[in-house]
Order: sequence, then C-alpha cells, then structure tokens
Amino acid sequence: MTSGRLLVPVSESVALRNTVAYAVRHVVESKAAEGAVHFVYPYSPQMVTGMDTSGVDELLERVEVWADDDLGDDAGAVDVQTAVIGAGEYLFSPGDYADVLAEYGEREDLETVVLDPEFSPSGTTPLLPPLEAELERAGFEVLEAPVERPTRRARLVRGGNVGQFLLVAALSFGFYLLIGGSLSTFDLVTGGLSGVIVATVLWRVCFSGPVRPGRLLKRIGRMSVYTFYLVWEIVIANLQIAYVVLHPRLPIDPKMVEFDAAVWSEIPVTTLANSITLTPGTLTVDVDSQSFTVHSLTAGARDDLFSGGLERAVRFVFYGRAAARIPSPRERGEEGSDDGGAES
Amino acid sequence: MTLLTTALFAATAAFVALSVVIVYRIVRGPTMQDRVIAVNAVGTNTVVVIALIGAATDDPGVLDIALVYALLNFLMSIAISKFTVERGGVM
Amino acid sequence: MVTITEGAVVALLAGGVFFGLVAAVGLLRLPDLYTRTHAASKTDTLGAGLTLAAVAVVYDAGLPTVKAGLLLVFLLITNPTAAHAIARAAADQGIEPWTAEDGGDEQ
Amino acid sequence: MSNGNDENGDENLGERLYVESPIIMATVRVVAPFVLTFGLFIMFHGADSSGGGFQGGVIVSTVVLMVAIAFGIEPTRDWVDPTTIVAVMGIGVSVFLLIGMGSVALGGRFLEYHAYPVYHASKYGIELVELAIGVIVASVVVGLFFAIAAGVSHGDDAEPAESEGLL
Repeated sequence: MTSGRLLVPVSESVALRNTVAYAVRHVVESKAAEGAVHFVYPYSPQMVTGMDTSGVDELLERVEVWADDDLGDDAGAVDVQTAVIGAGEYLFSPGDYADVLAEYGEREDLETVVLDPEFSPSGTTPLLPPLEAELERAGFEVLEAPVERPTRRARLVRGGNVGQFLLVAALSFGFYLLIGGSLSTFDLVTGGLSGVIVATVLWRVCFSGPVRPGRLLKRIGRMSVYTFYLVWEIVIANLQIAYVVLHPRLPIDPKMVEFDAAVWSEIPVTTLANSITLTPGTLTVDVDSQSFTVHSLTAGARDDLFSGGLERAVRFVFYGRAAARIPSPRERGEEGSDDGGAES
Repeated sequence: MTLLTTALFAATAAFVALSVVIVYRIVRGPTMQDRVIAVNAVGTNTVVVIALIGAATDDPGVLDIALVYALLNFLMSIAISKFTVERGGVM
Repeated sequence: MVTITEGAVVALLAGGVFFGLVAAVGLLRLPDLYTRTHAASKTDTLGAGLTLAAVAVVYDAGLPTVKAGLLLVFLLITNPTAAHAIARAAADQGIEPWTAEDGGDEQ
Repeated sequence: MSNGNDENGDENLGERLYVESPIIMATVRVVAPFVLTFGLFIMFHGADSSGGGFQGGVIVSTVVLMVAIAFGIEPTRDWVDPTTIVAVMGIGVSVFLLIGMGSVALGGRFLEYHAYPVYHASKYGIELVELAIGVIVASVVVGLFFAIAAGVSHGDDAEPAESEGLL
C-alpha cells in the first residue's frame, strides 16, 4: 500500500535534493485523490547547528521550489506544504524527534514518513536507525529515500576499423619512446609491445568514429594554431580574474547563462567546454548535446562568451575555415536566454 | 646554492604555504563540493611542488611521480563528483 | 651576472607563485562554490603552468623538459574537466549560485 | 535549477535522470591511451629506474577505474568482463611462479636468476618478474573495484538491509 500523503522531515543534507525528488514522485505515482507532501523542519533553539530561523526558512523555501520543479504539470494535484515544528521544545534524543513528528503527522492526517538517508538535524549524531524504529512504533509507514538514481548511459565501445587500431598503436609507441627518451633495442621492443597492448585494449574506446588520416592531420595542424590563441586568452583571463579577486570590493556579478553552441559531436564540444572553463570568468557547468550551461563571473565575461571568439576558433579547428564564419551566438539571437539568477 | 636552486626552493616554500592557506577552505566547507575543489587545488599545488623539488635537487625521475600524482588528483575529483551525483548525494 | 635562463626561470616562477596566490585568495574570499571554482580551475592552472614552464627551462631542453611539458598538457586537459565535474555535481544537487543581489558577506 | 535533466520529466514524473557528463567521457577517451602507455612504461622499466611492477600495475588499473567513473560501472564491467580479469590474474601468478620455480628446477633457489643459462639472466629475470607483479596488481585492483562496486549498488531485488551492511 502506498499512501499519497507524506511527511518529510528535512535538514541541511547533501542528499536533500534527491529526497525531495523521491517524495514528490512517490506522491504523484500513488495517484491519490488528495496527494500531499509536508516538508517539516524539526527546529529546536538549543540545537548546535549554527543555523538561525532565517536559515531554516530559506531551506524550506528552497525545498518548496524544488518540489514545484519536480511536480511540473502535476502541480495542481499535490498539496505541498512546509512547516517548522518543535520550536520551543527541547529536542535531543531520537524519541523527541519522533514525538514531534508523530504529533504533526496525526494533526495533518499523514501516514507515511519519507526519511532522507542523510537526515541529521542534530549535527553528527547517527539518528536515523533509532528514529526509524521510533516512528514505526508510533504507527507510521517509514520509507527511506533511495540513493541510487536511474541513469542513462552513453556507449563505451564503438565500432572501429584497422586504421584506428594502427593509429592507437602508433600513438602509444611514439609516446612510449618520447617518455623513455631512448632508442635502445629494449625500448623499441617493449614500446612496440605496449603499443600492441594499448591498441588491443582501447582501440574501440578512443575514437568516436572511423579515422580519416588527412582530416586528422589538418585538425592537428589547426589545433596547434588554436593552442597559441588559447594560451593568450588564458593569460588575459587570468589577469582579469587576478584583478577581480584582489580588488578590495570584489567586483563580481556572477550569473548562470545558457546558450546553444554551433558545434557538434563529442570532442569539439569538450574542447569548447574546457576552453570556456579556462578562459575569461566562465565555467562550463553542464552540457546537454549542444546546450551549454555556463557560470560567468562578471558581465564582461558574458560579453566575451556571446561574441563567440572561442566558439569560432573551435569550429575552425574541427571543421575548417568555412565553418568559422557561422554567426556568433549574439548574432544568432542566443543572448538573453539567461537562466535563473538576477536580472541584468 | 646558486640563484636557480634558491629561486626554486623559494617557489616551493611559497606553494606549500599557499596549500596550507587553502586547507582553511577544506576545513570550513561549507558544502562537500567546496572541499573537493579545495582538495583539487591543493593537489595541483602538490604536483607543482614535487616538480619543483625535482628541479631543485636535479632529480628528473621525480617528474614521473608528479605525473602519477596529477593523474590521481584528476581521478579523485571526477570520482567524488560522479558518485555523489549518481547516489543522490550519499557517498 | 644573471644569465638569460636564470632570468626566465625567476620570472616564470614569480608569475606562477603570483597566480597561485590569486587562486588561494580567490578560494578564501569568493562568496560561493561556483565562483571559487573559477579561481581554482583557471588561476591555479596558470600558476601551475608557469611554474612547470620554469621547471622545463631549468632542465635545459633534455628529456625532463619533455616530461614537464607533458605534465603541463595533462594539467591543462584535466583541470577544467575536474572543475566541470565538481560544478556539475553541485548544480545537480541544487546548490544555487550566489548573485550580486544576495550581497552581504555570507561565508 | 539548471541541470538539463528535467526535460524528460514527462516520462518519469519528476524522477531525476542521471546522465553521464559528455565532457568527462571525452576527456577520458583522450587521456586513457597515454595513461595506459605510461603505466606499461613504468612496468617495463622496473629494473633500472624509479618505476616498478607495483607502481605500473596501479597506473594501468587507474585506466579502468577512470573509464568506469566516466562511463558508468555497468558498461565497463561488460567491456572488461570479470572472467578476463581473473584469467589475467592467473597468467600473472603463473608467470611469476614459473620463473621462480624454473630456477629451482635448474638447481638454484627460488627466484635465483643466475641459475638460468642466459646472458644477462638477472636483468631479464627481474624484468619478467616485475611484469608479472604489475599484471597481478593491476588485475587485483580492478577486480576489487568491481567487487566493491557490486556490493554497494542496489540490485533490483536486493535487500536494502544487506546493502546497508556493506556500506
């Protein structure tokens, strides 16, 4: 039996985001007529959490935003509430916590408790197993939010051809001789052996598709040009960061922005993402196929990002000169798709 | 001591001191990611320190150790990030 | 007299230590995880880069120079990836970025 | 919130899907062959430099751990296949034993390389033994990693209590 009315005690914890998602999903799936999730914070002034009431309110507010996020279209069907309980009482043992939770649960007619696996309002004391027992004795059904999440994975091993095998072997052999720094018979033999081993193990992992040597050489050539450009950008970026960090007033205006980059496939996207991370006040937080979520430190950094110099350079490396002329994100109208954060 | 070794040792000392400063962030947190990023920074500094000591004492073999350390540092960062995300915040 | 090599090494080391310092100060001063990641990923990488360049110069174009260069390339590839991994984990756990409006000095 | 994962919300009702980061995967793809070569280099140069079988073996196993972290443990398990690990471990142990017992058979003590009627017997002997140790170390580390990972992850019908015990 699954109940559609849940009581979720919350505290500052690393698994909180996940617990909220689990509780919301649980209610939605139960298809209960009067689904409800109550997030409660057992608060006691004596607790040594270093948190005052404003911190608690902020936490509950955050939880509510997450719950709305997860509910999406079902927002109307489920009643989400937050409350601070136990204020003014002295909460110490798991029994105390169970008592205030049980009292609240009975008042609000909730039958199931979802526990955060990292729930620990009193700091470091291991509270969970005894709390679970106490709550079950009080007549609640107790669920612990699972920590594993469903995962979608990319393919590890891809198709390959002989060219790929030889290329990996050659790369490995060359690298072996480079770090060995000698051309003695011993090094040549062991180097060849490791080339074969490395290629056997990794030949279908290293490349995303069949290798075309001509195109690869061109890319490597353009890559070396790009490296100089990148190093220059990195130095400029760091001087800017140094100015910002050492400035007495810390003139930063951080903000998350999202934009769709005009690069395709794995390696170019990664090159662009890592270049973004290394250059002016920008940090790639997430990439979903072409959509980049970037955290930017200053308004100037955002400007540079949208004017698309790096993106153009990466396109030049991987697709040649013609592709470099694709318009910049600003010209494509990508600018302004700010995500959350402050208004500019 | 030549000027070079003095400079190298001075830089080594500076990087060690900086790492000690960063330890404040590891202790203070507040989130686990803060700690990971600080540990990662200390790791990068350690790689540099190993390389510097190698250069100052003229022992090129030490560079191999620095390389391995850099590798482990990277592995630590991605491992912690991945497992915290995949297990919903629980290590 | 100071030779060119010595001058280059000292200059590179000074630059490296300076950016290492910026990284450490940034890690302590900046208000939230994401901004701190900026300091750690960029500045520390350049600080390490300059210092490793100094090490490469010290070894005077031998095999160790190659190794120092490899170490540098490795750091340049992996450090931003590590920073991305950590920032991604933070975003996934719902840690909100600090904005100028939050103001004040939480920390 | 800005994790692009919530877009699939229709099919899985607020359940947050975890997608491996393409950036980490690509980085690992690029770095892996070089790390593996480096590990093998350290293994082969056990006799005359700072390297050795043990260190090299650990670096080699790092490659597998790196791939497992970037691509997920399940696909990696399919890729390397635990029986391969056990087989490799067996080969390592038998090479070690063969060299060790070979010297005994030729009238020396265990691992006494001079017993072999080969030029530079001691050098090649140490080399081979280091190699065998490296292979053993690498396969043991990888095997342990998969064993621990299997214990922690919740199977479809595993008892929750059981996995908690292992954590």
